Amino acid sequence: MAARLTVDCLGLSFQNPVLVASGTFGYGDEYYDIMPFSRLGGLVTKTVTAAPRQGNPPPRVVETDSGMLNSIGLANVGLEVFIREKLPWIVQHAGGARVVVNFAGFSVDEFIGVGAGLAGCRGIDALEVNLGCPNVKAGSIHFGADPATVREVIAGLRGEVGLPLVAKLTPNVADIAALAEVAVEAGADALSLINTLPGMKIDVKKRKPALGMAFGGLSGPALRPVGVACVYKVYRRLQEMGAGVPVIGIGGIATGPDALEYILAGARLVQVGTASFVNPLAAGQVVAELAAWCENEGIGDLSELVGVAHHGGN
Amino acid sequence: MAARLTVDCLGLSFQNPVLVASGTFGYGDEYYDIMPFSRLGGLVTKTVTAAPRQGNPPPRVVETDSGMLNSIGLANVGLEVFIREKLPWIVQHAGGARVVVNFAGFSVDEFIGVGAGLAGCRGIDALEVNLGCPNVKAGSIHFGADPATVREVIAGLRGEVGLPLVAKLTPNVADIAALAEVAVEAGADALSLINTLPGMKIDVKKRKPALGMAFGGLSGPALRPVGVACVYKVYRRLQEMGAGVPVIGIGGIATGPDALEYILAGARLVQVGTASFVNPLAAGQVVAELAAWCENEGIGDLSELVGVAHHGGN
Amino acid sequence: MIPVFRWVEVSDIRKMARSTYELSFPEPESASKIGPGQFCMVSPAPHTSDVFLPRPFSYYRVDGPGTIRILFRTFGRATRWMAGLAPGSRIGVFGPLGNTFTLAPQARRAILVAGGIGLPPMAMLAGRLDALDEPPEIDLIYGEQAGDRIVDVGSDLPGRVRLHLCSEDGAAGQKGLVTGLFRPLIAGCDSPPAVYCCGPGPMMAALAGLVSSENTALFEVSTEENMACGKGICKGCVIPMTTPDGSVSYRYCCTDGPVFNGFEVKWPHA
Amino acid sequence: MIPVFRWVEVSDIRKMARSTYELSFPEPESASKIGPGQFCMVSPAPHTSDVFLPRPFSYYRVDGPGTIRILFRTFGRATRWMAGLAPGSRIGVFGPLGNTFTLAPQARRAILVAGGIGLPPMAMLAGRLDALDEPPEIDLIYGEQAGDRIVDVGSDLPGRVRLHLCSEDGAAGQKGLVTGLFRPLIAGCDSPPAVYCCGPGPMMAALAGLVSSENTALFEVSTEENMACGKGICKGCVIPMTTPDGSVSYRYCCTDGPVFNGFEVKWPHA
Ligand SMILES: Cc1cc2nc3c(=O)[nH]c(=O)nc-3n(C[C@H](O)[C@H](O)[C@H](O)COP(=O)(O)OP(=O)(O)OC[C@H]3O[C@@H](n4cnc5c(N)ncnc54)[C@H](O)[C@@H]3O)c2cc1C
Ligand SMILES: Cc1cc2nc3c(=O)[nH]c(=O)nc-3n(C[C@H](O)[C@H](O)[C@H](O)COP(=O)(O)OP(=O)(O)OC[C@H]3O[C@@H](n4cnc5c(N)ncnc54)[C@H](O)[C@@H]3O)c2cc1C
Ligand SMILES: Cc1cc2nc3c(=O)[nH]c(=O)nc-3n(C[C@H](O)[C@H](O)[C@H](O)COP(=O)(O)O)c2cc1C
Ligand SMILES: Cc1cc2nc3c(=O)[nH]c(=O)nc-3n(C[C@H](O)[C@H](O)[C@H](O)COP(=O)(O)O)c2cc1C
Ligand code: FES
Ligand code: FES
Repeated sequence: MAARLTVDCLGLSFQNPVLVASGTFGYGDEYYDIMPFSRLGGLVTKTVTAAPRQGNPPPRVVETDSGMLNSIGLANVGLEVFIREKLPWIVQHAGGARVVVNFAGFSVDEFIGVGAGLAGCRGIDALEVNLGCPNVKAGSIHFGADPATVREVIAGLRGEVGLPLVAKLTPNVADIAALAEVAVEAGADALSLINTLPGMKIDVKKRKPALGMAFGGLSGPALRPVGVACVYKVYRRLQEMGAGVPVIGIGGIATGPDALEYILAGARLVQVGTASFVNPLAAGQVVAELAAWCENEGIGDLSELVGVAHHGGN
Repeated sequence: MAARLTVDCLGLSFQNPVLVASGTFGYGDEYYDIMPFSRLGGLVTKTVTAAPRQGNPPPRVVETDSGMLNSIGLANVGLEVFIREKLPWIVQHAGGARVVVNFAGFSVDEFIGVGAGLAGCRGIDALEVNLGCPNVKAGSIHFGADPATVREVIAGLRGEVGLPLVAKLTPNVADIAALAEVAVEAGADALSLINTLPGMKIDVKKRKPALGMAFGGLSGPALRPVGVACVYKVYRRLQEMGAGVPVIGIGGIATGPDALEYILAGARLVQVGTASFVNPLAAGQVVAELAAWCENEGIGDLSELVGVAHHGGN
Repeated sequence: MIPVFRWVEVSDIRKMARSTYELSFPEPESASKIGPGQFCMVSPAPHTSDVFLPRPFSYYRVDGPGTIRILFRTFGRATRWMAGLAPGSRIGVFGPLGNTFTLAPQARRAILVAGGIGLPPMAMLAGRLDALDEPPEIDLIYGEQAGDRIVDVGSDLPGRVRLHLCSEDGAAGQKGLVTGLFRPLIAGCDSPPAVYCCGPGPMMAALAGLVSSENTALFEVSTEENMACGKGICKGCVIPMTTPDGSVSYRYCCTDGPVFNGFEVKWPHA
Repeated sequence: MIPVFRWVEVSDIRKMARSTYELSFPEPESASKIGPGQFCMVSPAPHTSDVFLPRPFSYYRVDGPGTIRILFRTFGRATRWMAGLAPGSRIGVFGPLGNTFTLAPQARRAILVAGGIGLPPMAMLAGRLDALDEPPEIDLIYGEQAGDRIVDVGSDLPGRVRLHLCSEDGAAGQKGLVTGLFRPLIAGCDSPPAVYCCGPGPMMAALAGLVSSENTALFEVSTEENMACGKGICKGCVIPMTTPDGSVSYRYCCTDGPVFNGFEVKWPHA
């Protein structure tokens, strides 16, 4: 008997738990002929900001051990063009997949403005708030690492936006569970964990940073242990709080077992990011491997596995 | 002409900049016949605590992508046995290498007590204060992630201990430069960056965490971009403060070019950790590769390269 | 045509010059539709290497029924891994990607300038230009730093293509830089030729200094930037372009390029 | 003897049973000094695999002048990588590590129990016991879950060793568990035999339930735990031991073991 992969989350039904992560699948059209996102649980779009952005000087990407660094600088077409030119195509081609629009601002007001602008658009299933872009700062720490800012952004959006709100957090904090608590109290309907971790590579030949902006965000399998730990911690805290808020697991997922690590740690949904660059078919393969694994292990409903690692471990 | 690898640091002369990291070279005797630490810049001992410790339940180590997780739980022989049985052997066999003793406590008082106990011992060149063991907590965040605690520990030790004091910081904070600043203001003579990052692996077959304690510390090449970024950030902050305090780079160093990344980012010394498990000769090879690289590039004195990446990059 | 990602088995690998290898693999469907200038992303099969990201390589030759050849030089982790491949090794190939050189310029003459491992797209372009109904006269200038790096490309080029070799150490061809060979060639043209170029940034920048809209009918270059996706998604591979008002304008090497109008590229971008 | 780390070339690799391979490599200096129960850490040469940590493998055979053979079964990343090795592949080998089984027990009979891939140290031990001046009578019980996993170890064992095979699916040897074969054997002993064992934790725990200081002269087991260093440094590989007062006491698999007094191990530790 084939396992049920359908997941209920955010008051929506996802045909499977595998989404593609923001910034790693564009607007869905680039890979569509190769890997239609309509087969997936959903598409999370590249972060959209109020104004179009050119992004940072090159080089913007570089390989590291089992990972990569990026300093894209939120290059995107801007809210207006996104709504006019990109969103309609996505909605039309979504099929059974959910459309999650990821966005950011450079101030609390901008966050709320962009969120409100998106809230009125047809076809968006949920909004993901990018609180963790390592290239945007608020004083000396990152914008999204400051609990007060996170509270303000989420509470402000909650007041303006009826759509399900997913807070995507940065792992670059001492206590991610505390940050998650703040986001949930402020009204987030789900938490996406994790965004990239600040990193740097030095080009030894040139004796300077390999990236044009020096710092970049680390992603890929190297990051997976950090992501799994964050999901596990936050899931536990949410259980303690009695909050039924779901967690979305992100970071270094390239195979079915990788996704299962997150699901067992407490994620209801997962997102595949960097792996799509290595193999554009990766997200579809994760779905297939999850299905095969469940069948093999006699799991009737994948959702049964969410958080199961908390009962065996400690 | 062979390059000069000698480095002056902490008022001491190191015969080369390559040390072996705490917990990854034991007390020097285990690998001595294979890789005598006397050829290295120095040996940093396994963390010593006041009482002997058995450590955590197994499994304690597991591989991850380009890295590993450990939850050893500071297993060690305890201060008394260390001083009586381990230290004399180390001092006797050090040759030209510097002896750095790493220690920790489970309270501010214990830190100071152990530091004071070590301060009276013959043959110790410097003390490294382990502020970042991810398996020891202070409330909900890690002991060493709290600036007030770091200040108390370092200032307290400073009052008791004449030896050079190296503060080894955890990267699991929102702003490592701020933490570094606190440690320097409190009297640290150098900063070791970085300790491991909290991580987790789930054993998918068993549906529970792969480690007995669930969480572990991530080390190895996967971590290198995080370590290099921390060293770069802290070096820059120290320059801005006008503090001449040196930085010791740690995290994922396995080759000469890996070490150069840290040196170019601002490290005066480096430590090789996990790489010794993969190849016990690794630390010696890093020294040889640094020498060869300098000769190839016409560098007369390796120290010239410290922080050079700050002038090319930004 | 729509790019395809597939796992293929290496059919052949051979050393062509110092640090330089030719790698062949099957590409059943698309081979005949690949244009000069296009590239593919090559990634290792899982667990066979510690290379993580795929790397871009220009197509070098497209043989008969669907064999592709690329030519590469060892620099770092990925190309060293590739040099160790053997017939039968599995690799991932994603392609064809990117745009192509303009094939039918209104020019009676074409000068192709290849610097180092910039050779592959220039060699393929020479063949395609020569196969046009009304082919231009074709000169291919090809230079290397060291003579022992020169690949014997001549035997594979159409007979009409004039090959001019140079090396900085003088060990093969004329001693000197490609720009040294280029100057007399362009000076000797009756009408403005089409100029195509692929090579290291500083070389292309130097060449850009020798051409103008007066002496050249067309100036196209193939650019390079670090890539992750190869498909316009990661937004990683920007090439700065000149703008009338001097502001920064980026285009993407993988989808807007790799071939750009050389007059529009901001030199040196590397 | 002092362990050595060196890069060696695989001399041979062959499949011995389902998922089970024998890997041979040269070990010029130390081969003859290796004791039964000792192990080596095997790591990939840089850039040839995505395996990171080395993995422990018991020595299986030490041939004539310095060839080592290990026997391994594929489970995860490292053993799958090893299964793809070919003669000439470079691997890192660090050994010999760990302690050895006690070779001269005051027992006239020795019963060796191997479960699954626990076979290698038992096979080597059988040979060493047989080569003693006054060898005991030797029985080797060897069981697998599935018959198609049984390695043909018999042809390589000294003629005097009695081999008893079993498999849970009954496809080879007697149908059942090693404990099923062990019971009658120990019951039939005139004097307490030396019992040696290597296999999965639950199997060893079950065996531990059948032996006592009355019916057994010696009970030694080879344990397993995740390792990083293999040399007592990382403090990773602890095996919990029983203590009189019931408190936890850890010993290190890599340096205190892998061979322990089976009466002292806290079962099941896995
Ligand atoms: C569109 C496109 C087409 C390409 N076509 C080819 C081709 O046909 N054949 C080919 O050999 N290469 C080609 N390249 C370059 C090739 O992608 C790189 O050489 C490769 O990514 C290097 O990977 P690596 O891991 O070996 O080196 P890395 O570790 O990524 O780099 C090692 C060092 O070498 C330097 N480096 C890398 N590539 C080059 C280079 N090409 N020239 C000078 N220095 C370099 C880097 O800056 C770095 O310092 C192409 C690149 C692009 C963007
Ligand atoms: C002292 C010692 C000697 C050993 N000798 C041998 C030997 O001679 N031959 C041999 O094949 N192996 C031997 N092993 C076990 C061997 O080290 C492991 O099989 C190997 O580390 C697995 O690595 P992997 O990357 O393939 O699997 P991993 O990815 O590390 O593990 C994959 C999964 O398989 C499970 N697993 C791993 N090993 C085993 C096992 N042995 N039995 C059951 N499940 C397992 C793990 O729990 C995990 O769930 C020995 C281990 C020790 C400690
Ligand atoms: C090139 C690149 C661009 C990214 N852009 C965004 C972005 O615009 N918004 C965002 O929230 N996350 C962005 N991310 C982060 C990913 O969505 C994801 O959180 C992170 O990469 C970890 O997952 P992975 O290891 O599977 O890639 C980007 C990641 C990469 C590699
Ligand atoms: C098995 C293991 C044990 C460690 N024990 C200690 C320790 O006792 N004290 C300490 O300060 N750091 C300890 N560390 C951290 C290392 O010293 C080092 O900071 C970290 O591993 C990063 O460096 P690497 O990537 O080169 O290993 C340990 C690391 C490992 C892998
Ligand atoms: S390589 Fe990803 S956008 Fe060009
Ligand atoms: S494997 Fe490191 S102590 Fe045993």
